[in-house]
Amino acid sequence: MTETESQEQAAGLTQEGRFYSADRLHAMHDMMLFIRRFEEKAGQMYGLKKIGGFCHLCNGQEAVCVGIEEASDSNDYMTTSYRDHGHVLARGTAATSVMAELLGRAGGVVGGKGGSMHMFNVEKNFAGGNGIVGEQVPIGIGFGFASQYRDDKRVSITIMGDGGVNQGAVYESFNMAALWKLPVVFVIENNQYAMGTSLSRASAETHLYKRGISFKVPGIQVDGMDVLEVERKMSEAIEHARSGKGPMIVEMMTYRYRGHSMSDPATYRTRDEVNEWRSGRDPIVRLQKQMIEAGLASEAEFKQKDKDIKKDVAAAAKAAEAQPEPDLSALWDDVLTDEIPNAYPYPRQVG
Amino acid sequence: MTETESQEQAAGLTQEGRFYSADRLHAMHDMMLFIRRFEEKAGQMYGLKKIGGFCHLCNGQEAVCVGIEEASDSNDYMTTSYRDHGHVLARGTAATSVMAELLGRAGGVVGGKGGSMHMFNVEKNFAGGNGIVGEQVPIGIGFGFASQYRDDKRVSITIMGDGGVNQGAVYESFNMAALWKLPVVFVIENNQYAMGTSLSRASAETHLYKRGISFKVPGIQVDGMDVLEVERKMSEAIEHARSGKGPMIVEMMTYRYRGHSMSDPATYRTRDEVNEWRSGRDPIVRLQKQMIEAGLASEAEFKQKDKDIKKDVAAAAKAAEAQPEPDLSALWDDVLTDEIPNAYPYPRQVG
Amino acid sequence: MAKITYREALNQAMCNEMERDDRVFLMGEEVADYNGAYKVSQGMLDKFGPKRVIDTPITELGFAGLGVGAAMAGLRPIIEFMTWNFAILAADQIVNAAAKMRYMTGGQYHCPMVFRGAGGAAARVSSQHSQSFENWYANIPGLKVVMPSNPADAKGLLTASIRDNDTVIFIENEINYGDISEVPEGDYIIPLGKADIKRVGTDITIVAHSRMTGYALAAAKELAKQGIEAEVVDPRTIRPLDEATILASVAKTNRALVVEEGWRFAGIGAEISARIMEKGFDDLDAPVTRVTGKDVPMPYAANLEKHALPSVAEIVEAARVTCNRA
Amino acid sequence: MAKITYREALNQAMCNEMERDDRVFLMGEEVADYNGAYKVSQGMLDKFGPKRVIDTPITELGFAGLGVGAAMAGLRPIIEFMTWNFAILAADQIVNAAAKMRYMTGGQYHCPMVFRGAGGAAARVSSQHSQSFENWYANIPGLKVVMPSNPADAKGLLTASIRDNDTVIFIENEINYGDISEVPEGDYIIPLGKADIKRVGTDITIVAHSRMTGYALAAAKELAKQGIEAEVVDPRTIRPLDEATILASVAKTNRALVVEEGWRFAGIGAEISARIMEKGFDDLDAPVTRVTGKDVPMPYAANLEKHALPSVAEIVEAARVTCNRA
Ligand SMILES: Cc1ncc(C[n+]2csc(CCOP(=O)(O)OP(=O)(O)O)c2C)c(N)n1
Ligand SMILES: Cc1ncc(C[n+]2csc(CCOP(=O)(O)OP(=O)(O)O)c2C)c(N)n1
Ligand SMILES: [Mg+2]
Ligand SMILES: [Mg+2]
Repeated sequence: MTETESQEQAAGLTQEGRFYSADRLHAMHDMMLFIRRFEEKAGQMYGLKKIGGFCHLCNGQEAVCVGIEEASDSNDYMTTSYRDHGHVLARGTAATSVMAELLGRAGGVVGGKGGSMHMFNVEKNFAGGNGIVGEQVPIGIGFGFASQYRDDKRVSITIMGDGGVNQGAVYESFNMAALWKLPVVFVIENNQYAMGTSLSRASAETHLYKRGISFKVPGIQVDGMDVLEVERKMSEAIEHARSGKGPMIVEMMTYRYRGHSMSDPATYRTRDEVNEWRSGRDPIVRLQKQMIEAGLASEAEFKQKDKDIKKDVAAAAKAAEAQPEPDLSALWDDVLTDEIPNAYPYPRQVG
Repeated sequence: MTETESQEQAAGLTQEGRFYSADRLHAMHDMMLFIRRFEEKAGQMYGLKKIGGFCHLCNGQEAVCVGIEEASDSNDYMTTSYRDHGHVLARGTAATSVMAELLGRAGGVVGGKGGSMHMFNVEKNFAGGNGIVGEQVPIGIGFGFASQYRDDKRVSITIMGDGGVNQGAVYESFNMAALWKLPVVFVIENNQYAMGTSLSRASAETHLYKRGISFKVPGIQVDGMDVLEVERKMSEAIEHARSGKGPMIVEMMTYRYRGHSMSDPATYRTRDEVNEWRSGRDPIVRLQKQMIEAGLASEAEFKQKDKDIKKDVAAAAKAAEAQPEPDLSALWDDVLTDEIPNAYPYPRQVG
Repeated sequence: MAKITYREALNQAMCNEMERDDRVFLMGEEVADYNGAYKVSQGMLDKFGPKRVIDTPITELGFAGLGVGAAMAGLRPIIEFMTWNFAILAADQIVNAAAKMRYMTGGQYHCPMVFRGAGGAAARVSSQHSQSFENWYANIPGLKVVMPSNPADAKGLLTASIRDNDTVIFIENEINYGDISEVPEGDYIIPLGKADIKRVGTDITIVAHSRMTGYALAAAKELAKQGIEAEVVDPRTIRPLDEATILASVAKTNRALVVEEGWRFAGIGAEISARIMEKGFDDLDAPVTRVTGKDVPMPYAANLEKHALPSVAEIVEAARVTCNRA
Repeated sequence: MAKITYREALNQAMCNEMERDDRVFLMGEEVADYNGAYKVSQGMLDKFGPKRVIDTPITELGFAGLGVGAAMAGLRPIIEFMTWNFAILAADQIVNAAAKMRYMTGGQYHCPMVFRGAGGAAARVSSQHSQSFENWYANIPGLKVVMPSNPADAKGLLTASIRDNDTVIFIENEINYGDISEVPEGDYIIPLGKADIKRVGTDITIVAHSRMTGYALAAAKELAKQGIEAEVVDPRTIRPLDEATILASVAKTNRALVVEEGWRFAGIGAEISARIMEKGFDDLDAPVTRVTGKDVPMPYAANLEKHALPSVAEIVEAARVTCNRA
């Protein structure tokens, strides 16, 4: 999103020299809160066994999702891991289709074929949703390569976790991206755990923004619980990449409030640690405070908003649930693009 | 090799505070020269079509092979790529068995099954000879892991090329080695080309000793054309690893005089560049000069030695050629260790 | 005999072998602190300490290769892949290093180690997490491939695999982890390379491994009601394949059906069918048929997933066709 | 028609398609400056410049994934693996990303790209460099697998593969690179999924692909001298397999032999044998036989290597046995 507002007249707040209009702040806030409530709803639906398989929630990490989206252009490519609900929503995907995907319904964002881990939205340039840890990183530089090939100035935002960052493919990608100055911003969502493994038990260098030094990829560390800082720093990184200076790493310090997936009780973290992040650094509470202090909103307004959003989420869930499962014939669709007549050797009926 | 010589009495020379006895210098020289002549012989045999497939010579890199061997203990593990003739010889393998391997003979160091790329010698703790670029690096940290597991203070010397260093597995290995302080010395033979690709066309960071920074693996750069410097710096690195301080990277600046393999005319390098290394920095000539200057040998002596070595190499080649090919039944040997009676479904005859 | 789960049976095998042989260690993602992503290594960190039960970074190629090197140095690694889907990243170390090490070194080095983890489809985990790769590994000389279908086999086969001096690809099944049945206590070994007749029958041979063995047994029950007595053969070891047991069964029943969860093209069923063709052709009263996973990536939606997998009904139907009773 | 090499035929196909469609680019190790490790891309850097003919670092997983992303973004990558032995490092991107992308995204993204390079055994390059992986990739829904056996097929099939909107695994053969024969000039397309009868015969069907097609033709010549007329079918596209052509041939000859250079267990021969079992059983006068690479890693020694590979004599012998003439 570029700033089109006229700074002089509009209400808003300025941070580190950057002006955010009230409208924009509200939009960021609302999207974060929407993601929060959406994930809670997904958790509930999982508890009710309406969602199956693996389901990775991003509560706590909303500022990362929203800040990146705010900083990027809608033409920019984005690719991430299986922890993708927040990103696909922030990119502007209808909540109903995301929830329908979680429920395995025909109207799901990928027709019910992918589920929680495989959200994609080509119209929003969101190449989501990759289940093999690290897999999206070479793919991400591929989008950057395409942009450079066509010289169309699109940046590829390539997101990975603090566990994923150890995969060898990441360094192959850092090297190629730096060597060819590909327009890629590598985002590391450092929520400090990869499943039950804390950062320091898996990484010799725990300052993940330094993981590019050996490949001449510059890196910065960002408070991923501050949506405005995320927006600013991502804007800088994207500008760096877009201007032809090559890739950059942005390490987002963040935290997931829930376990790794729905089956994980997360006993490897202390209650104190979780509380410190949840109550002390929550990105939504933080932005609300800032907005109230700046006189841009009131507590009551936020309460009302929360009610509205909860209602919206509930409505989306209801609409999703009302959808049918995919038609059984969909089993055979989209395996190939160019089918070869009569080449299919097995009867394609189901059952 | 540890220094058992008494420094006071013996003839020798001192460099950077380290004393090298005349005997030791002669041994290093002779081994380098032996490798040089061996490789030349291998080149000839290839020309005569007595050696088949890929054959990667290491002429020019002899100081790396010999200096590493001098610095290491015979119990230390060593693993490297397909460019392995020099290393397996330096480790003390009989030249006849190495040449027999190149010729695909029964008495080859791996019975004729591996050829040029797959030299192994378990008695010398040489785990050779790996053909997939980068493959030996995780294997190398596995040897280091075993040493740490048994606490037997053996160091794993894990050698790779300037092209191999880009493989993702290398960084997975750096990270684990640093995280667990495994006793590993990563040696990068930087001969500045990976096949026809020069370093700067493949690597964003061309100072390869810095490739561990992002993983907290310290690195040093060494003149790989100076066998004494290689010996000293490798000794330091091995001591570092052996003492429990974890892994270290040693980048050896070196050069291969020949093409990548026998089929490579190496037109991607200028004649000037090759000459600069061959005439200006040759490791054998350099050591000879130093020894002559120190009064430890004469030009005539070296000439005689060269004749002797050439004879030895010719004799080894002759002995190797005299060997039979492996027995055809060997085709079926050593696929498995624990064969399961009657489980083999196909007739095992050949032809 | 105590009734325990498939998961506990695997755990017992590993614990027994680690007590017996201090060269054995377990390494993988979440195997230690977390007690295993699927709790197969429950309690092992407490029992054996962090030197022998080791959590790794998420670097499959790296730690598989570490295991190869450690095996070459004389240890006996058990390398856990959280699932075999992720092991594809490590295929180079398995296929190019471990499988070939003995041959390529003329017998000097070998890799006595077990690569293990969950294979096949779990429930609703979609395309990247629901795959069967046993045919890939079974194609490779130098590897043994083992797939237990029940708790007792899990214990006996894993024990044998850890003691084996070759590289064993040990593929478990996530859906089976909670299955409970009787498992011999103490040392219990099932030699590799021996199929097991899980049900005796006379009319058709159904060959099925891993989770599909249970499906085949359920189908056999249904078929019996319809007057068809199926013999269910579980190969247990995929490579080397105990073809003698399969062929003997087919010689008796004259009909065969192979069931596998994986994809059909060049799968295990193809191999077994081809073997029966080659060595049991004259015994056959009807062509060998295959029931396999549908030839699509695994979809997430419950109804699609169900239809992508082989079903008991499909096995029954295929058996009836093979018996000319459809 | 001009006589050109298999290598030149591939080069022509790539050059034509790159002229035709500026979304097509070639990337891989040594493809540009060095003109290809096996000179398949000779002259292409000069012709198309460094933007479209790109040398990579030795990072197969990374640049395969880069290709996947570029294809998703609308380009049409040709990713060269110096050999398919090294592609094993990239298998995750091929199998988990490219093959599944269309399905997993509900049709939103797809990967129109070609992964190509030399497969099978070259000469004397030992175990890690002499492998056939076509059965691995043919197992995977979402992939097409193409293997030309002569220069004209090389050109026609590579052209079709580049134009195809799916991910094509295009496996060449190093030994064949120097083969010379007539190749149509200009645009020349052989549709994927069509087998080719390379020799007409009446007594036995020999199915053989890639380098083995030549072996089968040589064997057929020898067999003819012995009064056996073999029909040689080259599938050309391994997946999807043109089973109709194979079955029609078997319906005529009533006997079949499958030849492949790769290992036997769950190989292409197993699949073809199983298909003939399923759909041509009643046509068979004898069981389908297989001649395959021996079940060992490839040894280096000349005599061992020779015996590890299928030979014309073995094909002749197996055909005679299958025809009850041994
Ligand atoms: C290659 C691979 N190995 C293992 C897994 C299983 N797995 C799924 S998520 C995960 C942890 C990843 O942690 P991190 O990268 O920090 O991301 P986060 O879940 O914290 O967002 C693991 C080990 C996988 N999906 N892929
Ligand atoms: C994974 C893999 N990719 C490609 C190759 C082909 N190849 C063999 S050697 C080589 C170059 C390696 O260069 P470098 O690491 O610098 O070692 P050097 O040959 O200079 O000793 C390549 C690309 C291979 N063997 N393995
Ligand atoms: Mg994390
Ligand atoms: Mg090099």
